[in-house]
Amino acid sequence: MILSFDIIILIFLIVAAVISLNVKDLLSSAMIYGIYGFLICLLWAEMGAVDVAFTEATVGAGVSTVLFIATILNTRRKSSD
Amino acid sequence: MVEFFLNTVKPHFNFWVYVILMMVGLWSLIAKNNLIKKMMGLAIFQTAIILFYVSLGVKDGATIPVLEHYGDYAEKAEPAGPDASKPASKPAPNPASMPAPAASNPADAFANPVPHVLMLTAIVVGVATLGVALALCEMIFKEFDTLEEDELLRKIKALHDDA
Amino acid sequence: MLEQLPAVILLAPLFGALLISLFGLRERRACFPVAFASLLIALASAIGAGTRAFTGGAYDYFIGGWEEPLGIGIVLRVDSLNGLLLIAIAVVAVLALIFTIRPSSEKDEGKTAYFYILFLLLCVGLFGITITGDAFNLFVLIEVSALTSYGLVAIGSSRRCKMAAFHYLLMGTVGASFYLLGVGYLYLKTGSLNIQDINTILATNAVVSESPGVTTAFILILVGIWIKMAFFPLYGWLPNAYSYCPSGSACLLAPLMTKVSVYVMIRVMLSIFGLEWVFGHPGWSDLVVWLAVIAILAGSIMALAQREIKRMLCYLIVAEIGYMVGGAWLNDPNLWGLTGAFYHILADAMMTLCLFLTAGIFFKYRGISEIADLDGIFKKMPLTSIGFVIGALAMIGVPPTCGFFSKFYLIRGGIEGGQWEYVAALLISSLVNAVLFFRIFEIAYFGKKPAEGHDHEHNHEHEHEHEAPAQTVLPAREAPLSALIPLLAAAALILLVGIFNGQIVELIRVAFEIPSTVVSNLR
Amino acid sequence: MENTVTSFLPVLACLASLAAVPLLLIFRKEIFMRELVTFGAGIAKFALVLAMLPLILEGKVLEYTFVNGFAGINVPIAFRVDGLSMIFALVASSLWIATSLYSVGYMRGLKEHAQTRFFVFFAISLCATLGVAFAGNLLTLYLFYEMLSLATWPLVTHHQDKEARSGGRTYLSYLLGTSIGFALPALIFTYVKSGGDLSFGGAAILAESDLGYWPGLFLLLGFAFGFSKAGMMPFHSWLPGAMVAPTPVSALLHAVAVVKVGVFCIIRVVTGVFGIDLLGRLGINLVLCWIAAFTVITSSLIALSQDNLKRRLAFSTIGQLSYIILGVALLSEHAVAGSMMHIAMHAFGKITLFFCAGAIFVACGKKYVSQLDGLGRRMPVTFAAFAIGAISVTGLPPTGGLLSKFYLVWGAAEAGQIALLCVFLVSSVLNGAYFFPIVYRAFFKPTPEGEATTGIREAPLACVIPLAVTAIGSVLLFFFPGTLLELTDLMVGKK
Amino acid sequence: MNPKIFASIAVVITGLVLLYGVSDFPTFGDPRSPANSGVEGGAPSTSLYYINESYSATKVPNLVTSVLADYRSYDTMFETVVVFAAGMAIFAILRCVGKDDGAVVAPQRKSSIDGDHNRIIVGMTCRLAVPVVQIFALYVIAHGHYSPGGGFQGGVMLGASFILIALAGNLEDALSRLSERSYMALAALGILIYAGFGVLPQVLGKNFLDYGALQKILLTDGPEMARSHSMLGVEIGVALTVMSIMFAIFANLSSRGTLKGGL
Repeated sequence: MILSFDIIILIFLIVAAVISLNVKDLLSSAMIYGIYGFLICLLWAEMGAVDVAFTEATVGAGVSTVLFIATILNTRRKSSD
Repeated sequence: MVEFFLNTVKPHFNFWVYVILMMVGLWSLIAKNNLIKKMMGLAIFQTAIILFYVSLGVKDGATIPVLEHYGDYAEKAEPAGPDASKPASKPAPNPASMPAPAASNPADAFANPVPHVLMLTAIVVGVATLGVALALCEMIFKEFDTLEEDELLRKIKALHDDA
Repeated sequence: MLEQLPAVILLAPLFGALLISLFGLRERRACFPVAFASLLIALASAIGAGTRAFTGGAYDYFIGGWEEPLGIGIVLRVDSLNGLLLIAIAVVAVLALIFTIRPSSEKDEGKTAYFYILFLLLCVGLFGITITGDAFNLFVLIEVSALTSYGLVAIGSSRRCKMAAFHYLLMGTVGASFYLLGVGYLYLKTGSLNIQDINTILATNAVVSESPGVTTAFILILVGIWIKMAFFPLYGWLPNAYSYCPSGSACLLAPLMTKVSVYVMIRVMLSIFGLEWVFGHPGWSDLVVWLAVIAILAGSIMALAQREIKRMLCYLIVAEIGYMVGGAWLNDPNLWGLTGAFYHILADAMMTLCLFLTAGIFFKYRGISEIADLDGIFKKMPLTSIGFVIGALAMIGVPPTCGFFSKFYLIRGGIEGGQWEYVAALLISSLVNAVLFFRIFEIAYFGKKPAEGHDHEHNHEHEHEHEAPAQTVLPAREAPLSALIPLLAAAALILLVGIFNGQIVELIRVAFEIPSTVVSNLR
Repeated sequence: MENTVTSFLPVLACLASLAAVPLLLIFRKEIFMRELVTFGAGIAKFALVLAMLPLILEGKVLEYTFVNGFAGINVPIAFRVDGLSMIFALVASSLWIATSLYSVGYMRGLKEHAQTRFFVFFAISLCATLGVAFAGNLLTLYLFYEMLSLATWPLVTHHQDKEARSGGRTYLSYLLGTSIGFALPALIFTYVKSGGDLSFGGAAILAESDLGYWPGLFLLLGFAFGFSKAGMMPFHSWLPGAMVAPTPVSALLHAVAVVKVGVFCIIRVVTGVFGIDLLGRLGINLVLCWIAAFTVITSSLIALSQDNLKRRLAFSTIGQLSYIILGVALLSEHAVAGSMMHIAMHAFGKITLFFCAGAIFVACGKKYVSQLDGLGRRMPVTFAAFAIGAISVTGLPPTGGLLSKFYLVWGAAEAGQIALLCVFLVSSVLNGAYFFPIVYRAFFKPTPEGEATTGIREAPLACVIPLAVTAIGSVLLFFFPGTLLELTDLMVGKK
Repeated sequence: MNPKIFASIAVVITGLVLLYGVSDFPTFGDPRSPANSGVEGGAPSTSLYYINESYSATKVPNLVTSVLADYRSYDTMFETVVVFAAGMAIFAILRCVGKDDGAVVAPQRKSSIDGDHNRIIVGMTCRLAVPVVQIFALYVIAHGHYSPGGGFQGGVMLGASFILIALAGNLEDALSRLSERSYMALAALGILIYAGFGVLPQVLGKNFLDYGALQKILLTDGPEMARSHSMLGVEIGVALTVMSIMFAIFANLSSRGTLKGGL
């Protein structure tokens, strides 16, 4: 575990989270959520939690993003906030 | 400021970040107006908890919890090695093979697997909840043709007044 | 084979659900029998496991045979507390299932199979929560029950139930996450997930038990469970969720979900942290009891303001939650408050089942949802009315129904703990209940427009002379058996739980390891 | 403690009327059979009560206990019969027979609806009344007390019209509200205070407890207002409201059963829960005394101004009930005896008056005092009985009312409460003042012209016989009070 | 109340409580922390036990897999049940059986990856990619004992392969390969396999999920290998359920429960 690497990823995490929550276009915010997922999976690989990283990469980043997108395409893309 | 960071924040940096992430998620969960945004906030909220758990299991200089070269490890750890004759259905921990926490504890070579196991469960639970919530969002959109909470409440109130 | 019973309790409904999902989609008529059989098996094994605990004391069931060191595997622990609760859950589930034989108009035909699968899985979750001895496993099972209940709420066809389910989901997930976080803090401080193990560590190691981390863990867990049980400031989701969901679901959700969460709270206070630790913090008890007082009053008053039957009952549930939380937190050395709280879990499960069944019957077979439309229902549906009256009297707390005795124990705890505000709130809310239900009785008994003054009673309703007695039994207009059997069974249970409260309370006291002073000695 | 006999009789006596319920439901079509069942039950009940009398007179106490009834709170369902409960049970069960005869006549005369329901709930409430009378501990008492409140609601609201609805609403809100709001906490407080013992046997429950002045006062008032069936002000106004009920109901329940249950409970509380000594030591009985005295005077004054006959009777009842409470609260031997007697005396007198009011209503549909001019000459029997009842309630010879009032006044003098003694005398005068004008009007005033004098005659026989019987009964009680005195002596001598 | 203000208050309070708890955490990455090695003076924590003993008891080098599928297999079973329940809930909410209201169905797009030349590139890429993905998923499942991976990851990847088909072409392509009836059956079957591995030991007189009892049936030498093999079976069960439910969720979400058209 490399602390500096750790800290950098964590900061990126917060940034990604805040952005994905504040983009008005839901589709792009879903994409940024996917980025967030991959960042966090990277973080866990780096922390030595490989299984969790694997699961996060498939479930958290992969499938949930796809589900978000499916829903957004079926409902409405714009959001008021 | 700097020494505050070095003394207080740095040793717990992950924990601070998890708190921040959690607050971001919680805030958007409550304050956001769009249901899908709320769900994103919820997802981030859950990943923050997962981050907390995984940070528990981290050991400095430890490798992933997979006993790659069990042989070498076993020689380091327990001279006898794992004897298969032991009734393993109920493996009684003989104190010799389980050294009390000491600096040279070979078990420190591996990260703590328990939080990882728990978090596998938590991740899957999270995605399951997400699926249900998104399905509900679609139905709500089908019923009321919007996902903005204020409009929804207005329409529901109108519905209630009609009834 | 008997020692396998704790596992069988969960496995029976699980296999039932799997069978339905394998065959039920094609063969809709097979759904109910499978579900019924599996729940009967669960009930039988619950009674078996419970009686073993009642007679032989608490015992463990080690999943996967991982016995020691303690906490490497997952252990199911049955003592007389959750033995009682297991039986209660099974009984309520069976009765609520019988009520759903007739597919009601509000449930889409094509969704019958899904409904039964979710129903059974919810039972699995509740059984698991009740019986497990592992803090994290508790979380997983909370999620099982939560996800199924979201589905059960949203399965209805009413337009509002989806939104209600969504809010329920948000609140429920946040609550479960807080619980998970609290368990994480505990794991961080104690390095264990097994409830007994944590308890021993906290009891023996003062350094750990004093630390802020453990306190935070307790607060997080408590808040999480309060959200799940709709305790006062966090009750917002409950009324919509329970009043807009189909009656079949309501009859299972309303009696069980909140009660089981209360049980989880009691279990956390009792078995994880230990009562000494919890009550060792001055001021906590008073704070929570005051919250409970506000909950009771607010629930009762809001119930007064409702026009729909189901919504009124929902707000009554909020008030009842206040009873139980406050009772469990009463600062009473003899733990009468805690006893009363747990006894009230069982009693309230029965009462709520009874009342929601009647509300379901009124809605399903007469299309009545407003209180005002109940005029003259006593004459139209006498048997249903009997069940309704018994449930209502139990809510008010009229002896010898179980409601009276739970109030008795709770008030005794309040008096012995010297927390008079709680006693007052309890009495006020029972008065409010009396007003509520007798308002309904009036409507149901008089009918909407009464005859004008009995001065001219020579010509007054003369034709009723021979009709009125004949109306006491009208099978033609009465609800069908599938609805009456569970209702009357629930009413009978209310009376039984009330009359045999002595034995039940002795079992509860045994679980608290307090010398039970309730044996009747005659002068 | 005194020699007790375990006997199942009280339970049987209590359940006798309950056993009639299924029969009534079966025979809901055959009116004759239905009324026969009612009579049978009443007579059986009375016989069972009588069967207990000799044992009681020997100074024994009958007890029966369902052991694991309410084992949970260390208080079983217990039945216990002593002199006091015997007085009450005798009065209630004997008057039920008369009332059922009367109500047959009344209901038939007015062609009431839903008669089966009427008789069924009548039987249930009688069961509850005897249950209160025979209750062996405070919890059982409370149980039957609530049962009575609930069972009489359908009777009060029998007519199911607006008036009945509002009357029933007041009725239940007062009775349930006070019993849940005051009596239940007082009960539980007693339970906690006495270490989980509520039974009446032997010494008083709180006799040796360390009760302070204020807690004791609050507890006493909690009970006194909690059992608001006793109609003590300010919780009295349900009684006039409940007069919308059919007259037999008012007669039995609101002149005898229900209200007397209230005072009975208070007597039980004073003697069985606190005990004379404790009350005397704390001196809190005077508070009760003065509330009761206030009620006596005020209600009598209100009664003077009432024109509706039944309402006037109702307020007179309130006053008489407070007589009884006042007598008990005086704590002196003869006062207690007098109040116990007054239960019986007032019951006979007041039920006669109510029967008469009902008979007048059946005969000519008149409800107001001002309408009664000259009726006495057409309905001599009714008004003769009315006069006797009035005399008895006022407390003049030759009626039983004299005895009880005599004892009460004696007790007041004994306790040295001259002011309260005056209260008795003044209220007697007031009683006379609001009763005798009615008799005078009926007999001596000329019938107002322009009123249909024809067609007005005595009410049907089924109405007249009971009121004659009860009137005679209240006279007989004056000449043969023996049994009654023995019973009261049992109770008083016991202390 | 304005939700933003309310949210801010709630967030601040919660954050303070959490930081209060954080304040006395052990240093990040400390091997001596109670979670990693038990409280001071107390028994060593379970994680040490797993690291030291689990290999000799289960012959599975990947600690996570052994803990997940054996020591805490009860959790894992209910985690699978959670997925199953979520699937059922979604069907109950979305799936409109029989009647499909035309307003909802998206216009049928002329784009299938089988024999449709409009989008030849996407179709071909997808046809090439899917088998690779599935093979790798099977490897992940089977190799979970020795390397990161296992039932969940593999199952999700299998499901993702079908989702890929649905995305590249349209939903019918995917449904023609994994129809509704079959994914319902597979989902139930997966949990049946899991629970079956739990119930068999009960039949043999041991406790629920006590794989060690299966050595007679699995014909292994010693209970350790029996545990190892049973874990493989359990992972397969998990994979089946997760795969079918993941795909089913996507199918229902993308077609609003009509299983027609899709995105």
